[in-house]
Amino acid sequence: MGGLLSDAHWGVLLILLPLFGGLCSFLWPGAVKFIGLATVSAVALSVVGLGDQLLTTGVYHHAVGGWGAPLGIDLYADGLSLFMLMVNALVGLGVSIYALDYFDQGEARRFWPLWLLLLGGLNALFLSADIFNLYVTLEIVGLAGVGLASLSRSGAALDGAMRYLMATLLGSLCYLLGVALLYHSAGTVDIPLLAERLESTPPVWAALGLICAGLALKTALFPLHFWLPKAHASASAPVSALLSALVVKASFYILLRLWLEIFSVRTEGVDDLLGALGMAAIIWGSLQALQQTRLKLMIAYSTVSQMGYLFLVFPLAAAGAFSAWSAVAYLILSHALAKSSMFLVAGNLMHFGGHDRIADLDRAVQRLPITVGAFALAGVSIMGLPPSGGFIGKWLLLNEALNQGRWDLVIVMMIGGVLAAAYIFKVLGFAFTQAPVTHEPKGVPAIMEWSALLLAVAAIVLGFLASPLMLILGIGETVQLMGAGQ
Amino acid sequence: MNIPMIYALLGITLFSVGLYGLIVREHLLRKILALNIMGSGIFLVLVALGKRSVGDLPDPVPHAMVITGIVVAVSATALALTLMLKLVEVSGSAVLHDAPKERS
Amino acid sequence: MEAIDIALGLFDLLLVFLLLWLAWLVMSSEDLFKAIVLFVAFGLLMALVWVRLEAPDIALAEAAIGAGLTGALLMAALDRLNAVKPMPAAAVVTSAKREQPSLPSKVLPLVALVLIVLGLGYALLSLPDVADGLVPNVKEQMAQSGVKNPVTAVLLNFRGYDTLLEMVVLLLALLSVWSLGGVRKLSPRNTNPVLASLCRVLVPVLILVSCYLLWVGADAPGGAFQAGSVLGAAGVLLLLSGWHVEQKILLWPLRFILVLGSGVFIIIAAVLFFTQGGLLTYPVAQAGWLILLLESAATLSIGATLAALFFGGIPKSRVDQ
Amino acid sequence: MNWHTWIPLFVVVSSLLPGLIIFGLPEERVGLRTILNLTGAVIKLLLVSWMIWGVYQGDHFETRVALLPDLDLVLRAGPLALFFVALSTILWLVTTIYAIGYLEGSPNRSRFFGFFSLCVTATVGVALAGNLITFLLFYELLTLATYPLIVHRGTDTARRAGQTYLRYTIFGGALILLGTVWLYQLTGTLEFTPRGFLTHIDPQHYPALKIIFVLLIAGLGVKAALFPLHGWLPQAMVAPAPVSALLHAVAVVKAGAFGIVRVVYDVFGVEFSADLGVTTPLAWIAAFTIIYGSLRALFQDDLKRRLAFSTVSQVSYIALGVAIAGPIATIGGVVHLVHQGLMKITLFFCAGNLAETLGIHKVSEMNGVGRRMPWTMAAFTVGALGMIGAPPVAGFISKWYLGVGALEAGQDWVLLVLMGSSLLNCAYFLPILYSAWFKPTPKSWPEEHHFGRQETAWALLLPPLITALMALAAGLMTGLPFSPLEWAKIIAEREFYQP
Repeated sequence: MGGLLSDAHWGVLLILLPLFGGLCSFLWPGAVKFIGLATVSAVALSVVGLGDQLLTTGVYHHAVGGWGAPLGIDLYADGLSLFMLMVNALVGLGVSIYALDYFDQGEARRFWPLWLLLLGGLNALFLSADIFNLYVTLEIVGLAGVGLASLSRSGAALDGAMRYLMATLLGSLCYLLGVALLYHSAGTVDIPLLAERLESTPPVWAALGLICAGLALKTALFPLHFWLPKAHASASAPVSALLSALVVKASFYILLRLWLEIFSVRTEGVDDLLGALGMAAIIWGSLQALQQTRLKLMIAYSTVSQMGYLFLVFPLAAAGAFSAWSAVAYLILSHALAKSSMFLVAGNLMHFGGHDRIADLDRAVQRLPITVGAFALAGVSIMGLPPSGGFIGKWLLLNEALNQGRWDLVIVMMIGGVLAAAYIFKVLGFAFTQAPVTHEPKGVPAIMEWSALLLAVAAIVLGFLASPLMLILGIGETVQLMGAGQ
Repeated sequence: MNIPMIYALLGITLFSVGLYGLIVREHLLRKILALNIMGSGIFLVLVALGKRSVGDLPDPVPHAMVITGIVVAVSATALALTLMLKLVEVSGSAVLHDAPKERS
Repeated sequence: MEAIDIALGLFDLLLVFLLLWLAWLVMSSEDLFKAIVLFVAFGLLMALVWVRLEAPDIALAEAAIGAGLTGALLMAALDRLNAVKPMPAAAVVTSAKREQPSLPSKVLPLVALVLIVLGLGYALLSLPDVADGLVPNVKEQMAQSGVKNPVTAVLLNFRGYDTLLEMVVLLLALLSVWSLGGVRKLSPRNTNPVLASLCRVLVPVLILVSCYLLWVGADAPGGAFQAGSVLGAAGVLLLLSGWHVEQKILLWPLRFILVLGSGVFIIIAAVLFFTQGGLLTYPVAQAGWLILLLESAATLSIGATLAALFFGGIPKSRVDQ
Repeated sequence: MNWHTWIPLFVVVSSLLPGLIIFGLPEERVGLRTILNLTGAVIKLLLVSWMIWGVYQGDHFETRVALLPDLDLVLRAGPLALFFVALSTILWLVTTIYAIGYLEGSPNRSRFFGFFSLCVTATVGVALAGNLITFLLFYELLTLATYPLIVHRGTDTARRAGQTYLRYTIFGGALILLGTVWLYQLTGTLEFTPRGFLTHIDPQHYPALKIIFVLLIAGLGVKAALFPLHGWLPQAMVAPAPVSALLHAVAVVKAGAFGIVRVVYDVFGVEFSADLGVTTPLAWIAAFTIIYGSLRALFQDDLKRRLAFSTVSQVSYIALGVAIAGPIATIGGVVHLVHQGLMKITLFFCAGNLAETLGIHKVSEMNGVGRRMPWTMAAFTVGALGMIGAPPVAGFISKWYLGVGALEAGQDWVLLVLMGSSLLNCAYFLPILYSAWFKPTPKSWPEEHHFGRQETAWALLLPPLITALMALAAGLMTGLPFSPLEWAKIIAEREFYQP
């Protein structure tokens, strides 16, 4: 509560700016691109501001309306929240720049308001300390996601969006019932207060099950991933990038946050179940990715597999909380950058050749070297090869797994890396082939090529920024609140 | 067992019936109905359990949450219905084909 | 007293069984039209339940939105669905026939259903019988809230931030619907003269009711959502009666009204943030009229949005070609 | 600011930067590309010379950057590192000249030279790596940088060869990663230390250490083409000749062999490895690979494939020398790192010349080629004789020290392996030399190109001559202060005799 009047509240700006920008872009369709880019840039600057603030003053707390929990809603930001906001800002900026040239005028007018409101919802989500408020932000994210997924209005996109809508609504409802049970068990929806008050009772267990199931469905954890490939693969490229990089991470973040703050001490078996499903996701997703003949489907299945890595945090968090979740946070950031880059690359290739059949990518290397380079660099991070953010995350996670003697996790992670290499190099191999040109290629605007490359380069550069980023992740009391470890 | 608890139990039963319908029925309109029934069930749980307070006033916080929830539900329903109509227009079917419902 | 309690108890039980039965029918009946009608009935009974649970605010919202608007949306959707498909009845029946599941896939979900009910039921029953929730906190702060209706206080003050985001959800639903492009117009049989003349009477009444609900919300059941949904219902009636909206209204003014609710909310939040140092921190003296201002804007937006959602497609305007 | 802390980084950057710029150059900027390439190579050579001189004087060169809170990226110029760096720098310069000549007029040269530079960057990084994680980083980078070179031609065979190469190397990389993490778990450090950093470890971890050793050696063995992990190497022959030269002599294969040296000496330590009992199996595998590779080479008609199997055989000399675990054998193994490089690159340059000038790809087409291309074949002869181990070419020195070292370590069976291998070397090289010099010239060559008065282009002819002369020099002038042998002795001394 301290410093209510003293500090700059970058956190509040992070929520209000994109929402306001979204409304403005809806009111002035002629200026969507300008409004959009200005808003996203301002959000990125605010994230920097928030980071600076957190590094100097520690955790950010803001009681909305001045009421404070339990009656009011609290905003809260620590290292983990900041990290997720950084993901938003970085990926958001990259994809926004790409979108400038990707959409025609009509699509741009529909894209920008939805995307800016999505950004506002995501920022609000990462800043919230209130599980009911999180529900509302989840709905913003979900509905905006569906709107974006159906943006191209093609049959496949509508089908994918419909599956996504069903899954996301069901997930939200399960989560909401869990929230209801928690509220009536503890008389509060504030996360820190819940952590203090909750005991291991049947309703809490039921809530845990419902919340885990609902959020796992939204995060597309195997075997609840069935909706993801179609939804992510059939959307427009920038949308796929946003969905895969940001939207699935949002629900995972909530799960992780609740786990660390509330559930971790009372979960025999559930952690191992989530871990086992994560392992299954890694293997299954990779194998599916390997079998795909369409690039975008392959990338989407790769997301299924990569989300699996994140769930390995749960079996590890009990014994080594910070080292486990910081590794996963690193994976989230690097996967977001790399995966968004990959979808943008897919967009470029489709724009260029009119299709995304992997076996027909002939001469892509010669004709779109920057795009293929972006794919390769992003691939390095996805495979977890050094030097890349993906490697650092995997290294940290492997370390923790070995530390706890979890050989099952270690082996699955190794296999996952090898399989990822297999599906990524399958694409690259075909990109080098020299079949005769069969169609009239369409030029790809430079902005679209370079924004994809920049995102991929960022994923690589992450490999060298571990020390400062770990410092950022360490901000806050997540560990202390849990009262475990450290 | 008191009356509010009976309503709360009704709530979870409605939630489950809706879930059942969502999984078993294929027509999208039916799935949308199912989601709405699930939502009503959850709202019931929220409000009914809020009547356990000793005083004269039932807990107003769940009431506010439910009003929020109802608005969210109608928004989502409207979007789902439009999406369904567009899908039918394009594909001619109000059923998601080869829907992998075995895992829902 | 005793007798009334018993009668009410029996009434409660009757309601419970009716609701269960209706829910089951909505899920299981083969005819979609029937399912929708039953669903509307379900919504009306739910409104009764809310009254029984001393939640009149929700009862109003449920009656207007849950039963009324959702029902209208569903009906309109079915109407359009049938218009798309040449033989709707046959199609529905065939799709029902195709659903012939094998025995295990029929039984397994049922078993799961029973298990979930039992599990969650056990969880509910092990909750303590008495819990105050946030009642004491609300009571303690009511004086500072600027209104007398506790639900309104929670919605617009204590948890006003939720409501801000919720307005965004509503707008997002509309943006997504518009983004999908137009849907087929309702078939002309809906525009009959009886309805039109009925509208001429009903719409002004509804608008009055809406204003009343908005005003009274500060002290008694009612408020922006109920008022907005009544306003939305008026809009739906107008649309059903074949009301043609002026082209120029559809450009700026409509969009302006649609974002008014969330826009005013955000602007007030920002202004309060910079003057009071807190997001949505109302000065106690000004809380009352600030809430009324927010509610008025929200009512207009909710009404317009709900009507627009019912309309479905994006109104033809030059902006979006 | 101390220059010594930055020079190792500059050595890496001196090829990375030109490489990155070259990627962006348009295809037709041949002149600028050549200047960039050569400038980078010369600067690197100068920097390396400086470091060699400095290390000789007892200076320390170390770049250290934090990678993780408790783990650094370290580039350090020790004697062993410089040994390998010097080899790759010199051979890079030569190979660049050769590649410029070889690829003249072919498409996608910017891409080629870009990856070529990245490849050398990775090799130099592997050499200078001061701990296991830095090593791993550059080792994987090497995998990624060589892949585009192997598939450069874009044919289906090239694509398949690339896939095979990746299948092996990615798998190998995963093994090394696993071994590295595990080691880090047990010890909390990965810093290369003379005589290893494991001596103080609790004996209860010895079984785990054995598995880690197997993981690391297996991972490195992929690139070093240890049997049975050598399968990718002959297939990778589809790549252009300079790439083969680079793969076999400088970069990939050598990185694997060098890694084995590092792991045995600076991670486990020779004595500790011997105590663990892991060196003897390694010696057996190496010995088997030597014989196996030679036997396979005997039956290849395709010249490059024959050379490839010869590489499989020859590189294992290095592993063998290390695994014998004695000081003199160490000298033999380590010095072979350089000697094999010089000789094998000569042979591949020559094979490339034959293919480019006369369209000769097979051994059976080489009749009388010595008369048509005397200079090329002279260089080839030097390389081949060196491989056999005939004095005074450098290969003799390696085999001599290996043999003496084996006797000193009491592993007499190694002599049999060496003799058997030399005989086999004779059997697959001498017939080539015979037919090239003494058989009559055919009426026409498969596909002849003319290059003025010379037998072939200058850029193609000079590099093999230079490397052949160097191979001779390395065998003749072993007593000079900076000869490979002297340097290898310093390395062995450090490992065995220093307190």
